[in-house]
Parts: sequence; C-alpha cells; structure tokens
Amino acid sequence: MPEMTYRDALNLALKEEMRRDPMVVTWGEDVALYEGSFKVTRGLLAEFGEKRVLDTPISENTIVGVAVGAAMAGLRPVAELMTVNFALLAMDQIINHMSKIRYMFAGQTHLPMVIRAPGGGGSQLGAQHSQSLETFFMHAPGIHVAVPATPADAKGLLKAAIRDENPVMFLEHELLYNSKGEVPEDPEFVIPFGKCDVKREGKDVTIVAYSRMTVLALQAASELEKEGISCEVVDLRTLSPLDADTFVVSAAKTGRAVVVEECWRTCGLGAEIASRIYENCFDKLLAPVERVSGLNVPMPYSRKLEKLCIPQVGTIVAAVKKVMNEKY
Amino acid sequence: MPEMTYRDALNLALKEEMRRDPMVVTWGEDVALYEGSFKVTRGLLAEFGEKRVLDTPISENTIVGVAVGAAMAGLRPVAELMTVNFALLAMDQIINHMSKIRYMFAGQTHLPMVIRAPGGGGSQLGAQHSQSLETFFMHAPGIHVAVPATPADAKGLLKAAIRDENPVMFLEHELLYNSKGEVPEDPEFVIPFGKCDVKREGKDVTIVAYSRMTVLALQAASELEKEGISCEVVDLRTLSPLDADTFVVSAAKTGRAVVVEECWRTCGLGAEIASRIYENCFDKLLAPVERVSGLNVPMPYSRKLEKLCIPQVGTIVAAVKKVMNEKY
Amino acid sequence: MDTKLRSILPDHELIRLYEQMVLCREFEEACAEQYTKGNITGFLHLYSGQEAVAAGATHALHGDDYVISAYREHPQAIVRGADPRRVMAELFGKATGICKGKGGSMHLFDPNLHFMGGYAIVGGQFPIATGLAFAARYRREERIVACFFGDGAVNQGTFHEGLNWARLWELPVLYVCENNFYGIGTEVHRSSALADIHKRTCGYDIPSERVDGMDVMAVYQAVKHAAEWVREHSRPYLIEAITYRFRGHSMSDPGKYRASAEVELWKERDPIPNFAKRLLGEGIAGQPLLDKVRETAAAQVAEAVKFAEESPWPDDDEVFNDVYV
Amino acid sequence: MDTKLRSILPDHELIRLYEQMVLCREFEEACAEQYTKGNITGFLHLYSGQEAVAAGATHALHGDDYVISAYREHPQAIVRGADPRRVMAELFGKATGICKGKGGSMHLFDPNLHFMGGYAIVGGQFPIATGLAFAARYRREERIVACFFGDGAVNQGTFHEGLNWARLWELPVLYVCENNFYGIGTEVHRSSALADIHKRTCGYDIPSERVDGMDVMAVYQAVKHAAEWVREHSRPYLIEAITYRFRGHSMSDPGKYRASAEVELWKERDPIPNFAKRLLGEGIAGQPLLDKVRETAAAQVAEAVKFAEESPWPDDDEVFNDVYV
Ligand SMILES: Cc1ncc(C[n+]2csc(CCOP(=O)(O)OP(=O)(O)O)c2C)c(N)n1
Ligand SMILES: Cc1ncc(C[n+]2csc(CCOP(=O)(O)OP(=O)(O)O)c2C)c(N)n1
Ligand SMILES: [Mg+2]
Ligand SMILES: [Mg+2]
Repeated sequence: MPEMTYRDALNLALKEEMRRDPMVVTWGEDVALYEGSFKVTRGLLAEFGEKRVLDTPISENTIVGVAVGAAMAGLRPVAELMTVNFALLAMDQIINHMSKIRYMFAGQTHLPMVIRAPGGGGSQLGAQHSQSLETFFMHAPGIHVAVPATPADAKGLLKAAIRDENPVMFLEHELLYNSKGEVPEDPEFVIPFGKCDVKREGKDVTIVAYSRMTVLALQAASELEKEGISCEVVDLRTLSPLDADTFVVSAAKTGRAVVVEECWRTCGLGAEIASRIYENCFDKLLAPVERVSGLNVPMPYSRKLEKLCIPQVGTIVAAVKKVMNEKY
Repeated sequence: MPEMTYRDALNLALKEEMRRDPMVVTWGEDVALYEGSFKVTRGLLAEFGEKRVLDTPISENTIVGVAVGAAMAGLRPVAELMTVNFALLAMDQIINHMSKIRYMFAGQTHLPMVIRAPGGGGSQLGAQHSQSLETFFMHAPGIHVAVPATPADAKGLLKAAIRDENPVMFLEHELLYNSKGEVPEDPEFVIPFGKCDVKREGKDVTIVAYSRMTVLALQAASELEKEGISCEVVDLRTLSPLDADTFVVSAAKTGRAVVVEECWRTCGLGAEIASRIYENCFDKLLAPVERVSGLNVPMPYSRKLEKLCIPQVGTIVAAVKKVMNEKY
Repeated sequence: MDTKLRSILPDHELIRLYEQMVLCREFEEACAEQYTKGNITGFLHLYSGQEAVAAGATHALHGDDYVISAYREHPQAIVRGADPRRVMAELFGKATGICKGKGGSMHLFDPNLHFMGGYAIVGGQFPIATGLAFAARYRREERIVACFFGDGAVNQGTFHEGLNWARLWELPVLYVCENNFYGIGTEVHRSSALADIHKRTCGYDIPSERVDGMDVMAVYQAVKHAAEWVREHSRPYLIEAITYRFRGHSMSDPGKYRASAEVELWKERDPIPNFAKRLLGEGIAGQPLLDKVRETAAAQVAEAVKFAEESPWPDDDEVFNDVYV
Repeated sequence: MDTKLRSILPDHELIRLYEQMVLCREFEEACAEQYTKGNITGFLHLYSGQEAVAAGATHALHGDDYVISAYREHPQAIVRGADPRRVMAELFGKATGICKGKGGSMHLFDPNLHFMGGYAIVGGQFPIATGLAFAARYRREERIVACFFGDGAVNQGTFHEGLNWARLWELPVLYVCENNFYGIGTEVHRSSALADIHKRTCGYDIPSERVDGMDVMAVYQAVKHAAEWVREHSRPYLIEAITYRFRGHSMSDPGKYRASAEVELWKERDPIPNFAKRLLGEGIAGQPLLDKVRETAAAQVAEAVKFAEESPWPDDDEVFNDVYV
C-alpha cells in the first residue's frame, strides 16, 4: 500500500469519485483556480474543468444552500467550507434546511451531498478560526458526520460520504493534512459509516476518540504501555451514525473509559459518549468516565495559552491514570 | 403577590428595566408597532417611543450584530429574535462574535446585551419552527443562557439578564406565555443567574429540568406522589452559568435522577447534566440516570406525531418508575 | 389595458386561469374555516387576494420548470397541479397528505410537479433556488427556476447572495417577488431602504420590472416574457408583482396595522371579480359559466375537506421514517 | 492631479501622512521577517501596498470616530495611534500585547483609540458597525463609524443587510471598501456580478464613489468629504478605494494567481515613493527629511520587535480570564 498524506488521500478520494460519477461536482471559496486554501482540491480544476470545479463568492450560507438545491435536483455536490468556523454563517442552510428537507417532505426527496470543512485548533489562528464544532452537527438529526483520523480513513470515509444518499458534514482536521499513512489503492475502498474502528486493542481502559484526538490517544496509549497500562483505543470515525455498540462493549470489557474531545467540554459530544457508556455499562464500570476536553473558553491566540486549551498527549495520559487509580 | 402570565411578567420586566435605565433599548422584527408576534413587547412603543423601541428588517444576523455593536458602545440592547429557530441565521454573530469578543479583546470591552428568543415545540409549527436549540448556546463559552419556567422566574431572570454585564441568550417557551403564576411586584426582584431552584422537595428521585420541562416535571411529581414516589424537582433556571452543585447534591441524596430536556437527545444538554451527576455521585447512584428527551428527528407537523417527539408528563412518570425499579 | 384577452390566450386557457384563481380562493377560505374549527392548527398563512400572481405566473411556466416558494404557498402548489385533497389532508396532518402530514401548511412539496417546496424560513429558498438552477444548467436542461418570495424576504442576506451568485454563474432563476406591502405588521418602506423592490437588482446587473399583481393577464404576460428571456440567456431576472393579501399575515393576526379603508380599496381590485368582468365584457364567458366555475371549485374544496376529515392519521412509526435514506 | 498638496493640508500634516505610511510598511515587512523566524505564527495578512488607504482615511476622521476593520488591520490600528510595540507583542502572543496576546494578528482592539476591532470572519464587522453607529446616534454623539472591508466581503449577506439597515435607520456609517482586486486567489470579477463595487449601493439609495487608493491625498480628500457628509446627514456613504496588496493574501500564500507583470505594474504605483516624489517636487520635504522618516520608522519597528521579544508570556491563569465579566 502506498504511503500518502491525509491531504492527498482526500484529494484522491475526490478524484476517484469524480471520475466514477459525472454527477459529482465541487465548489467553494478558492477551491478551483487556487486549488483550495489547504490544497485538498489540487488538480481538480485541471482534470475536471470549470463546469465541475467551481470557485464561489464568499457567501457561506449560499455555498451550502446551492448544494442543497443541486442535490435535490439529482447532482451529488461536494461543497467546501474553507473552514468549519464559517459553517456558523451557514447554520440556517445546514440545520434549518439540509438536515430537515427529507423529513419534512416525507421522503419525497433526499440530499446526496457533502460539506467538507477543515477545523480544529492548534495553529494559533485565534478565537474565530480555531473551533471544533462537531457537536453542533452531531446534535441535529438528519445529518451524517464523519471525522477521519488517518489518511486511509480520510479516503475511505470521503468516498463513502460522496456515495451516501444523505447529507454529510465531513470534518477534516487542519493539523492532520500533512500526516502520513498507508492508503489502499483500490478505488472501491470505501469505509462504511457507523462503524467504530478499534485502532488499538487493550484490556485496562477504553479510550474513545475521533479525528486528531485519536492520533493523540494512540500516542498516549503507547506511552502508557511502557508503564504497563493497556489501552484500547476506539476511533469513532463517524459521529452520526454513532456506533455506540463498539465502545460500549469495549468499556464493559475494560471497566474504565476516557473520552477525548477537542470541542468545548460543556455539552460536548464527550458527554454523550460518556452517557452511553454509563447507561449501558452501569454495573460494570470501575470508575467514572473521564472526559478530556477542550477548555470552556474561546481559543486564545498566544501559543502558550492555546496549548492549554486543547487536549494533549499528557492530559490523556493523566486522565487514564486517574481512572486507573480510582477504586470503588 | 399579583397573578400574571409569563408573557406579562416578561413585559413588566422589560418596562421596569427600560424605566430604570435609559441605555436599555429594544429591537426586533415587529416588536414595536405590532407589539411582538407573541405580544411580549406590548405597550413598549407607546411608553418609550420609537427611539428606544424599534422594528427591524428581516435580517437576523444583523439583529444580533447591531446589538453587539451597540453594547460595545455602551448601550444595553435587548434584541428579539422572533423565534429561536431564526438564531440559526445569526449563529455567526452569536458564536463567532458575541461569545468571543470580550475574550479575544482581553477584557477591554464587554457586551451587556440580551437576545430574547421564544422557542420550543408543541404548536404544530413544523420542522423549521419547533426547535429547542438551547444546547447550542450552552455549548459555547462566553454566553449566559436563561430558561425560565414560571412567570416569576421569567420576570426575575429577564431583569437579571438585562442587568448582566455579559451577553445573555434568554430563551422563552412559546407554550408558557399564557401560563399564570404569582409574580413579586418589587422592581428590585431580580433572580441571580447560576442558582437552580428546587421547585419541589422530595427524597426518592431527583428530576432535573428547565423551562417548560420543569412544568411537566412538577405535574409528573404530583402524579407520582399519589403512587408514593417522592420526587425532588430541580429547575435549572440558567444553563450558563450552570449550578451543578444543587442537582448533584440532590442526586446524591436521592440516589436516582431523571433529566428532562426538550431538545434532541443526542448531544443534548441532558447528557451534560447526566455526566455531571455520574462524575460527582458515582458511588451514590442506585440506577443509571434516565434521560427523557426530544426524539432525534426533525419535528413532524401532524399533531399525532408531534406529541411523540416532545417529552410528556407520561414519559416523565415512566422514566421515574424505571429508575425506581432498577436495582443494583 | 386595452389589449383584448383573446389576443393573448385562447378562451379555454383564459377560463382555466379564472378557474384556478377561484379554486385557490375557495381553498384558502375553506382553510380559514377549518382552522376556526380546530382541524388545522399551527401557522396558517392564507393567500386570498394574491391569486393573480400564482395563477398568472405558473401558467407562463413550462411544466418541468422548478417552482420554489415560502410558507404562503397552498395556491402555488395547487395551480401547479397538486391535488387539493392531498393539500387539505396535509393541513389536517393526515397520512394522505402531500407530505404524509409531516410537512404541514408551510412545507408542501411534490417533485412530480417540480414543486420544490414551501419553506418557512424567510429567505431560505434563495440558495436552494440557485442550486436547482445550477443543476438544470449543469445537465443542459431547458428548465428554469421560478422562485417566489415576499417583500419582507429581500432584506435577508440570502437574497443578496443569491442574486450575485445567479448572475455570476449565469443561472436561469426567475425571481418573483410578491410585494403585498407587508411583512407581518411591517410595511415595506419601514423595512427596506428602497421600497421599489425591482430596483434592488441594479447592483447585480440583473434586469427587473414591476407588474400589477392584481391583474392575472399582466402577471402572465410579464412572466411569460421574462421566463423566455431567462431560458434563452440563462441569466436571472426579477419581477416585482404588486399585490395585497386580504387577510391578516396568518390566522392569528387580526391585522390591525392596516386601515380598513386601505383593505377595502384593495378589495375593489380583487383579481377574481375583475377578471370575471373582463371575461364577461369580452364575451369569453357568460355568467352561467362563471357561476359553474365557482360551484365546481366549491365542490372540489368541500370534497377536499371531506377527504381530509376521513383520512387516517399517520402511524406512530412514521415518526422515525425519512430522517435518513 | 494638479492640485498642490499645500492647498489641501499644512506641511506637517503632509509629512505626518508620509511618516505613517512608512511606519506601516516597515512594520509589515518586519512582521514578515518575524514570521519567517517563527516568532509570529498563525495567519498573517500584510498590508504592504495599501498604506494610502489606512493613512489617508484615518487622517480624515475625527479622533473619536469609531473605526472597525477586518484581519488585515495592523496599519489601521497603528495609524489610529496604537503603539507598534504592543501590536508587535500581540503578534508574538506576549502578555504585553494590545490584547494580552489573546487576540493575535487578526484581532487588534483598543477602545481608547476607538479602534473597535479587527475581525477574522469576512463580513463580520458589518452588523457590528451598524450597532456602533446606532449607539452613537442614540446618544446624540457627533461621531461616525468608519467600516473597512475588502472586495471579497461584499458578497456576504451581512454587507447587504448592513447597507439596508444603515440607510433605513439613517445611521452614520462610512463604508470604506479596500478593493485590492482579490479575495485570496479569486479576482473580484470572478466573485462579484458587478465588479464596480461602489455601484452596488444603488439598490439602497446610498451615495458612493470610487477613489484611487494608491494616492494618499485622493483617499484623504474623498474620505474627508464623505465623512463630513455622513456626519451632517447621519446617513451611510460608501467609498471604494482601488488599491493593491504587494504580497500574497497571507504569509502562506505564494500568490501564483497573479502575473508578476501585474504585480510589477502596481508596484510602480507604490503609494509611498509616489507621495515622496510629490513632497520633494512641491518642496515640502527634502531627501534628508524623507530619509530620516524612514530611519525613525525602522528604529521604531526594531524597538517594537525587541519589546515583543523581551516581553513575558501570559500567565497560564490568563486562559480563564475574560470569558465572562
Ligand atoms: C428567518 C425568518 N425570520 C422571521 C420569520 C418570521 N416571519 C414569518 S413571515 C414573516 C414576514 C415575511 O414577509 P414577506 O416576505 O413580505 O411575505 P408575506 O408574509 O407578505 O407573504 C416573518 C418576519 C421567519 N419565518 N423566518
Ligand atoms: C466568513 C469567512 N469566510 C471565509 C474566510 C476565509 N477568508 C479569509 S480572507 C478571505 C478573502 C477576503 O478578501 P477581501 O475581502 O477582498 O479582503 P483582502 O484579503 O483582499 O484584504 C477569505 C475568503 C473568512 N475568514 N471568513
Ligand atoms: Mg409581504
Ligand atoms: Mg481583496
């Protein structure tokens, strides 16, 4: 299997799906001529032309809404929001329209569309450009939400997203674009939605994570192994549909769980994951579930402060030790 | 104490605060001449004139943003979003701006502003007009969120909101406007944010609720009393700041808890409340916390279906019985 | 107005326009009654007074053009061919409704009629209309998109974003603004810096015109011309139809912000009797035919109400269907 | 351009304008260097080339007028009076920064200077500007709001909503569009249906004009006139300043979408040497003075860098401050 970056894996997925299906089109701010501000759409304009790869005005609500309309009319648009922060300008089309249209029209239409959006913190982009908004999308029914952690997952999940008949929020992590990994070449390599990936097996504690948090969790697990603590790392891969079974079974097995989320802690998705674990493993848990979360503050710019706001390998290690030490 | 409706209590709070402080101004779609689509602003234009009570174009993002700018310049605006569903058009100003401005500008400014927004389901308004979006606002740091359940709370909390130096999302429930209760006449009756109200004491099980869900929880508690189950009903009153102490202490005392939320279940605020209870009462809980939630679907119009989507007294009663019956 | 009707359309089409307006009026008035009876609940925005716009504009479109609208859209769906029985059943929340009772008054939809939905978020339809038009052009289809909206909607950001985008991408969107002078209780000059809505397109290089929205033939002719222009040039165009709603904003609005003299004045311009007069005057229809039209419409609406009443409620299971494919 | 500079402003003010442009240029170029060294991280959008706009416009405003801008705003804060040391410290993320290191390059703010912030959401400043203007008018203050934004921002819904609102409520907002022809890599005619941005206000009954944004005096004069008009009439006005950024969109943009011939052509119109030439030509300054200006600016910027380097990092506790009052 060739090694490639997360960025290139996404790029390949886009290309393969656009080759496969002429109904796949893509647009967004600077995705065509400029090839994307994170270069995920590199080469697309050259290969597919300006009918299928389009630059748009800076009008995020409309970027999403045009995809809604086009999907309703039978295309399979992949719209890029330059970053997920700008999804806040498009919440009307995302939540009021995209997520509800199939339901309120009683299944007479459906929206095979993808909204790609890079996000996450850690690059000193300040409060308005460093958000992790995954919980918003997970909260609203009618949307699928994908959060790939590795290049292979990025490719397989993006292909699945484009083939999905439902609207998908596809959340890429800006700090993962340069990360490398093996990626299957098979153009039919598609990762089904709603299946967690146990990225590391273990027996003492379950770490549930997603996107970049999975990468950190795996690093934490390696460190902890040296201290004799065996962690099972469950990568959610998609937040909707949520494969609770896999992490519940894992937590029931280990009796201890840590959830790692990059978003704000209060009402973050970690609370949902934790609740599912409590609800289903109540009598098997040996300690309360630990939530390792983004701090409940807007993101500060200064690198020194920013680091405190985002889960780090060290904070995950500490949380695991904490649940290991609690005795009931 | 005089009896009045939740609507009139809000109206009175607005009038008292506008009389007290000339910096309090209010605007929104149809709040002036039309006196509000739910008539909460009745009489305001007549008393305070068109300089202080203003109708706006249908431009929700700007309705919020104008309040941000005016607050930054020293006014105390109270902006109305005709319903909370339209807050989705204003998420950019609410989350990207209002919630972050004080922080990213390092405390050099602050935003003493209130966004009033009626919401909730149960009136057959269909998917786009029946949302309970409180979790979105609770998730974002930098915002206070108030969710009054009774006329007295409506008055006391709205006055506190207007006096608060922080931006407040003030979420009113459309089905409560006509509800009646005693309301203190004292113009200094202000309910501090961040204090739960134990609206009913009990010993067997703790029900945590807010807004209209508190009203239903109290009805459920009355029914359950007849069956010999004693419920303590904790009304959150404000979601941010969240007074976790009160409900944690209550849950520790009763050993059983039910959280009632009108919003969608997945990643709803109930998961946060439940997590706090688990985290703090892990060894005192006799059963997993039950979440009684809005169904994870866009709201259907048909009254028959709509009823299934919103917690009812009966579903709360059933949930309480469930936690009472679980034995560990 | 001296052009003879017959020089514009053949008799049967003229009669058809009349039939449609009458059917819409009867339908809306029946809705009001059913609302009072409690059979319809929620927000109910009636179209009475504006029929010339829906009927005239729709008649000028091709059958496969997309139509998209807001929440005051029963007549727009009906003139497009939606079965009044299924529309009424929708309003009752019954399983036989056009959206199985899940959409309601504000969310009618029928893809077979290319009626792409009523939306309850003011301005929510603009981006979607743009996307529909993109899809049509992408597939080299002939069709255009007719996007209906009110005078209040033009101040939403989406209106501006949509105009700019449609012109920039050269998309076939025909914007039809139904300027009834009010957004709920706010008169257009109190919400718009420039109350002449058709002039608002000047900043986007989009042609536009104003038309008498109480005159079904004027609407028909303007839309006919504009639709062909849009189709030919694959570029947007805006029509502002001046009209009036005879009732309050919704059933819960007593409409006190309008002087009754104003309402009365507009009622004299009621598009239905005025068109009837012309049909009579030009000898296209006699009074018996017109009476017959009204009776037929009334019967059709009565049948729709009966159908809705007798229809079953949706199954409880339906609540979980259609969230995802 | 035959008006003599001295007929417009006294010598010391002309020199002051020159000093400010030079200081801004020096500051921005130092930022680029510090970015390369890794002392500044995150997005860094430099203003080099556009100095005539910030300097000329700000000079035409009153000291207590509100200024609000986007993320390419270091010079706008500096010409308003912000201490370059504290701006540089902010970019370094240090505790001595103008926002204690919590804001960063895109979020400068100083209420004492009535500099109401840099915002990183394209179009985010429009509603806020409207609110500032409302507050000013509400309190019967004389001040106006100068709202800076780019050519890319005019397609956001907020631009439209703001124009309509400001005109409707008669608010004193002076919109200053810095049209540098690109929003990141997208040329203005590929994002705007009407690339003549000043013409976009026609739908709102707002006067507007285009001005040469590479000529500090032209900007000064236009803004002077417009600001007084806005102040007097309490109504919005829009100025489109045609300008150019010499660097990429941000430090991470190599700017390949622009032909180097295009960039070179614009560099010949560099506002700084061109203004220097006029100062020399009209005998307002001699070369030694101009050299001195540059040296002083360079020293001031070097001092700012040193200050930033030597400043302490914020305390960890600072992370929890300022979320709420
Ligand atoms: C985004 C949004 N804001 C506000 C409302 C509430 N609302 C419903 S209809 C309406 C007035 C719309 O007026 P107009 O566009 O003129 O249409 P008309 O009702 O006259 O047909 C308003 C403010 C809404 N539904 N959506
Ligand atoms: C809402 C939003 N969308 C997209 C972006 C990404 N972005 C940053 S700057 C920019 C281009 C803005 O261009 P313009 O307004 O012309 O300003 P300039 O950079 O030329 O000064 C874009 C698209 C953003 N910051 N905010
Ligand atoms: Mg109207
Ligand atoms: Mg630009």
